[in-house]
Amino acid sequence: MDIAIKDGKIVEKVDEKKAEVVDASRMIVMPGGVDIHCHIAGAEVNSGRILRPEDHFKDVEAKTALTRSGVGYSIPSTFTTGYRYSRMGYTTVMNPSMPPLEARHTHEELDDTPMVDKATYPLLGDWWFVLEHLRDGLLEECAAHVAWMMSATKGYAIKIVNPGGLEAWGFGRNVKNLDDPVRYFNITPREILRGLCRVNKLLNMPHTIHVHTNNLGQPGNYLTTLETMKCVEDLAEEGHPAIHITHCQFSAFKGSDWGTMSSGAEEIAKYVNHHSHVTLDMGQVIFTDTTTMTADGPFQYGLYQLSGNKWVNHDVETETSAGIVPFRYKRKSAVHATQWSIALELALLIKDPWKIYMTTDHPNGGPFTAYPHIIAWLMSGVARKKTMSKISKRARRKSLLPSIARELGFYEIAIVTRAGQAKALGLKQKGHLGVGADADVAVYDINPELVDPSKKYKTARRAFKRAAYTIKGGEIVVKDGQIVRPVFGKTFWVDVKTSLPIEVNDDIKRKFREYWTVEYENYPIPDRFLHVPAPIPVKAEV
Amino acid sequence: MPKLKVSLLTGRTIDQGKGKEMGKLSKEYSESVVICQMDPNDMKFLGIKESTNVKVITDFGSVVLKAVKSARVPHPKVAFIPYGPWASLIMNPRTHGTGMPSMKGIPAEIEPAPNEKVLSLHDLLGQFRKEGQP
Amino acid sequence: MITLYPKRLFKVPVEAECICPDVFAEKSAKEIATLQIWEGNRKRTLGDLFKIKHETDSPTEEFTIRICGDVSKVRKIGAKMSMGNIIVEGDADMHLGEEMKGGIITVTGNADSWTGSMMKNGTIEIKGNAGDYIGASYRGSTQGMSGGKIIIHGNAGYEVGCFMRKGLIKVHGDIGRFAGIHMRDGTIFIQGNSEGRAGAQMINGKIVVCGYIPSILPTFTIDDIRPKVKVNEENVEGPFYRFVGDLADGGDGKLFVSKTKNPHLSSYEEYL
Amino acid sequence: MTVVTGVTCPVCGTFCDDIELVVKDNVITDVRNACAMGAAKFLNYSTHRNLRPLVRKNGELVEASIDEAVKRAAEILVDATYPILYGWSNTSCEAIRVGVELTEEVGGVIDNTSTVCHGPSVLSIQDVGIASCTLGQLRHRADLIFYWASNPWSAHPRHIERYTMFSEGRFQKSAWRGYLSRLGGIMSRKRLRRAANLVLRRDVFATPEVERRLPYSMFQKKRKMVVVDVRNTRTAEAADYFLQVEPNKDYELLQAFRMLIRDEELDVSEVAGVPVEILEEVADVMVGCELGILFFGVGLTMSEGKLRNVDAALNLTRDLNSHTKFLIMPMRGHFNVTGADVVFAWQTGYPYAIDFSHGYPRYNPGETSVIDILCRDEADASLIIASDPVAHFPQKAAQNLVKKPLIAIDPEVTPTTLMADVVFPSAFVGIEAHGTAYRMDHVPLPLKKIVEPPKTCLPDTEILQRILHKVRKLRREQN
Repeated sequence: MDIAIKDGKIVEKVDEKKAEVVDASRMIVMPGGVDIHCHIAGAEVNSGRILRPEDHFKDVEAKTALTRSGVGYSIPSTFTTGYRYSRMGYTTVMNPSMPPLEARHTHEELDDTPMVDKATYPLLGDWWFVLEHLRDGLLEECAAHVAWMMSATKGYAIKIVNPGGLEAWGFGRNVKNLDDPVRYFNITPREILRGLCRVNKLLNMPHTIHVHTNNLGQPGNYLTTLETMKCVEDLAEEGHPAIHITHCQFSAFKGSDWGTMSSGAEEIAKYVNHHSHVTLDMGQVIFTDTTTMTADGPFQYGLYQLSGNKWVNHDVETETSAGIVPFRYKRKSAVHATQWSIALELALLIKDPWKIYMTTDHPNGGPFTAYPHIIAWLMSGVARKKTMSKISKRARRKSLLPSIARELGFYEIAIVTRAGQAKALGLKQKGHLGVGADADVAVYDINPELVDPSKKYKTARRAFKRAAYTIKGGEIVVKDGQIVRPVFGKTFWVDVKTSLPIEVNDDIKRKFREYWTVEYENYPIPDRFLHVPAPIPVKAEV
Repeated sequence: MPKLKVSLLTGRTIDQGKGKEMGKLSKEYSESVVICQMDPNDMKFLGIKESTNVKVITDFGSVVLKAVKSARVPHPKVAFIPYGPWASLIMNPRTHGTGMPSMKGIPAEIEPAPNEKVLSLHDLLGQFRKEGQP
Repeated sequence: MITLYPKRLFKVPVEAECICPDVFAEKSAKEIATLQIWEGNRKRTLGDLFKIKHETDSPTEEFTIRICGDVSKVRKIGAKMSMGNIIVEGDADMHLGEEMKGGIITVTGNADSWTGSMMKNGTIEIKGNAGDYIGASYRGSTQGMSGGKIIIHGNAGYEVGCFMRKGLIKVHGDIGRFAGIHMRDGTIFIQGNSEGRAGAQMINGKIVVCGYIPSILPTFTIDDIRPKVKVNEENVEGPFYRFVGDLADGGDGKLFVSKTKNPHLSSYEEYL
Repeated sequence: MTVVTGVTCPVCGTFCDDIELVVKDNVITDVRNACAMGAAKFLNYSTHRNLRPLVRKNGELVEASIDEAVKRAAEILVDATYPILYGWSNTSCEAIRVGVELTEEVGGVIDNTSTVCHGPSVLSIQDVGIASCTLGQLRHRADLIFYWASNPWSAHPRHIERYTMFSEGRFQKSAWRGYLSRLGGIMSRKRLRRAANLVLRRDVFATPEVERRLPYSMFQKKRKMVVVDVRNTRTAEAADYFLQVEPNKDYELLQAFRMLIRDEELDVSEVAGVPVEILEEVADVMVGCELGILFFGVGLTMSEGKLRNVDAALNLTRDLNSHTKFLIMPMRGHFNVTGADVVFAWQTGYPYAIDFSHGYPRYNPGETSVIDILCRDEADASLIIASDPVAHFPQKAAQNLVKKPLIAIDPEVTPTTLMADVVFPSAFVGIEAHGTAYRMDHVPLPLKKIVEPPKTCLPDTEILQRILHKVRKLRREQN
């Protein structure tokens, strides 16, 4: 089968005499990879870079005639991030955590991240405007403000992290469960989740709310996760997801403390298998030295206390918080090995690959460059067994993995690494190779008719590590794992048209001055600030 | 001649900040940075009055400045010079592997120099050129 | 034995990680001359900058590299070496013997900062003075020197043994401030004076100061007076005040300070 | 006449964004809301400036065309084997982005003024981490404010009013009134003292005894401010309590606080000139606050101990978080020094002192930092942008800098431009050119273009792009 490309799009056919021909026979052709959740840009990521010279100095990329220099490892510099994604055949990546006040920073970095299309999600779950409007039952006002925020920050989806917990962290506290009211605001995490889920629907956002649950990283939190999914069950329309639980592995711990910690993957998978309103991503853990970073300030503080490693905290006025702690996942640690197992259990126990996507929550579970390893684990029981034999005995005993025979095929891999992600994101022109799609194509040098990835998982791993070709917007940008043409990607943002946009009067300006330390007019980012802006117009129901 | 051992601080002042924004060649700027703020009792010890020239000497050089009474007393045996080309002449360039020279708390000696002149910016820069260049 | 003679005086930093017995071994003088090094931002070969003389070794002798001439701008000599000898007749620049795993480096002159940083084993001996951050870790890392010996016959600078984990640093002369900062374990033995703040934020390990120290950090507590102290196999005669710290970091490091050279510390005795 | 509102002030790290400018015929005629430094900048910025590029010929700087200057600059950089490109903290992030690319292209060392202000803070953050926040968080929540070795009254004049003591927050009220009444007390005490001096004819100014108890206001449940410094500064006068530390003893004092917070006892009766009783009381106040913040200035980074002073301060605030919420923030000097660190870091992984001589970023302050390189006389050319190292570097470093070919990009005439071999007069960013800059708490804000620059003064971004373009051309020709 031939794929015809013209002007950056996939078309019916082209004039074969004039066209450049890429011979992909005996290879696998997939749409360009899509990553729904990877921290690659912005204040948090960059603080991580500054914090960790020791992370970079042994993984460097020298300047070439075509490419800029940079460093890895767990928090690569921006250019290196773009090149490394592209070399693996990825063409679209989503930066999931942006403090709205520092949105300009995120976009400056995304502009310096070449090779891929990208977008970023503003953190809105603890924004005072949201808390106050939802408390007062002003759903439509809340929606109008969220719409304004999408445009002001050039954002793509509503990100919620430990709802209520981040405001509480302003005074060093946290919330315990979905019904624990947030001090001074008289609102519960449940109300925030339900409120923003409704707002998301009112605004017709392409993606669902993107949720990092309460109690993340704590034993027993799988119950919170089940609660979180349940709490928006009634808000879902048949067949349409209403919530995305991100890096679910970190929210699927059973047990009452670290000694008894075990996997809650079975219960979560069971729930997801019986409901259609949830999508998830894995948050796979890799045994390596990495850098954890989330907006979940209290969680990161806990991780610092646990590890004794260096700790960065960054609270953002009226909006959110953030924390960073370097972390090493060790094979021989029962907890870490269980975490490794949980993510794979989730991916294999959830039957429908359209519901769970492959991520490491880069760099939280490990750097994105480990994706080929995860693919190998998903496709091959032998690969899993091999790693299993090296992990903590206790974790091995408790792991469900040996009882799971399922091995994903190439088709399913294509879903969990691009098609499913694009669909969940509402990116209609991504994740498939149909006519009209963006001409983002990845070609991997592996012959599915000859190679059984279940046995030859190393061959598969190698193939996914270095794309034979990456085609971005119709141009060959990678050949044999080497960048041959540096390109800029687009930055998507959702341009929500509300019937009654917020009126910017003196009142609003005064409120701004009260809440933030910047002037109203300096807050929104103009469209021209982005290198290649790609607004997605959406008509809201308010 | 009396000599006083002090701990030397350099730093910003609001006048230096203002002067800098008016231009490095402005009178306001040079007037704001050719001073050495001292404790009045230390000045008494040296037998000098407001605006008497003093010579400040460290291991790394010496400079003539105008002594002025500090408004932020008491700070016996501590002298303060605003950042600028004059203060730079006597700073400690050693970084001890940190990239940062020492600019505060440098041991120094102050002596009255009523007959010596404060270098003009022009003359000060002229000294730099001497080494190796026309 | 290979002898290197610098062909000229270097002005910009030269980085010559390849000057290392592991790299030279089994190579002819001609091959050695083609090894790549950096002079500032220019790629050069070892032969561009050094005259290389090959002398046949006596079979009993360990592989030896001798450097004659001014290499005070040549960095990373002997980095990562695991065997053999390097003899620098003159001064050496920064990162001498960085991440060294074995062998012996001898410098007849001075060595600059980061000598023996992150080293794991082997011996570095400096006849002259050494710079700052001797036996330290890389920026941001807590992995300082984790074995081996550094012997400095002259003085050493600041933050010697920063994040040190194991091994011995011996300074015959004086030492700058913050010796043993963030030290996790190992021994720093100072025969001369200390400029102060020795043992700051140390968690464990041993620092011995035979000379004068202006003061002890308030976050150390006096523990004992000892007639002598053992440094590796050597017994050092005291008496010494023994302090424990750094308590601000919950540390249990031992700081030995000569009693006779520090009469101003006698007020601590009342706390015993 | 037009009034431009919401202007950001391109002077200090406080980076106020509420300035209003009155503009008439391309001239700023009035400034509202700015401090003395900001007003001085907006009203006088163009008094001492070069209008044309200059190139040194036979020892004299003579006017040249922009193309000629670009060519000369590119030649200097292409010939150099170890050039340094320094400054950056007074220009826009857009210009800095080009600057990093240029440095990479010429295989040089790029460094910004952090190296001589909060560079040591960065080094200790890399050892310890930092618990920090944006400034509004403190306006709303902080009830205990430390200014340690920093004097905002002089260096960041509107910091206290906008973000801390005298700002009105959601959970914390402004302490302005309390200050006014206290100020009355201070003034009358001063008057009394002066009268006593006259009457008694002796100096009542003698060093007062250190009080053994904190003032009552320190124990009240309200906003309070503590200043720790070697001198009694203007800021110290406004504080509820001033703790005077002996010069070069901050490290001991900070570590002693850490010990007290761990409930350990000290074997000494005073630390850094402060009685232990006082330390214990201050430690109690720290532990008992709702949200504390420690702002620290270059008084810590430039005095004896440097990075380790900051190390101790970072550790102190980190330790305090097991009792309450306690945060810390460096008081950054230039309006975009934070931005310079930020841009360097996202492009290279490191915030300052980055060596590209091997084709990829390497970082080791003390080795790759500009003061060290200059003191060891290793650089063979330099490009200085928006900074004045000839005036502010220690003599030895400045001398070695001017010995070698020197390119200066600056809107103003400074000692550095006077000594340079090629001078590009640029447009004032934030007045004559737009861009982005980062406030000391990492909040990015736009720099605005208010008036047109003189035609011969290009924005920094454009000058750098032209040099980069020319460098690439020359290098292609060479190969």
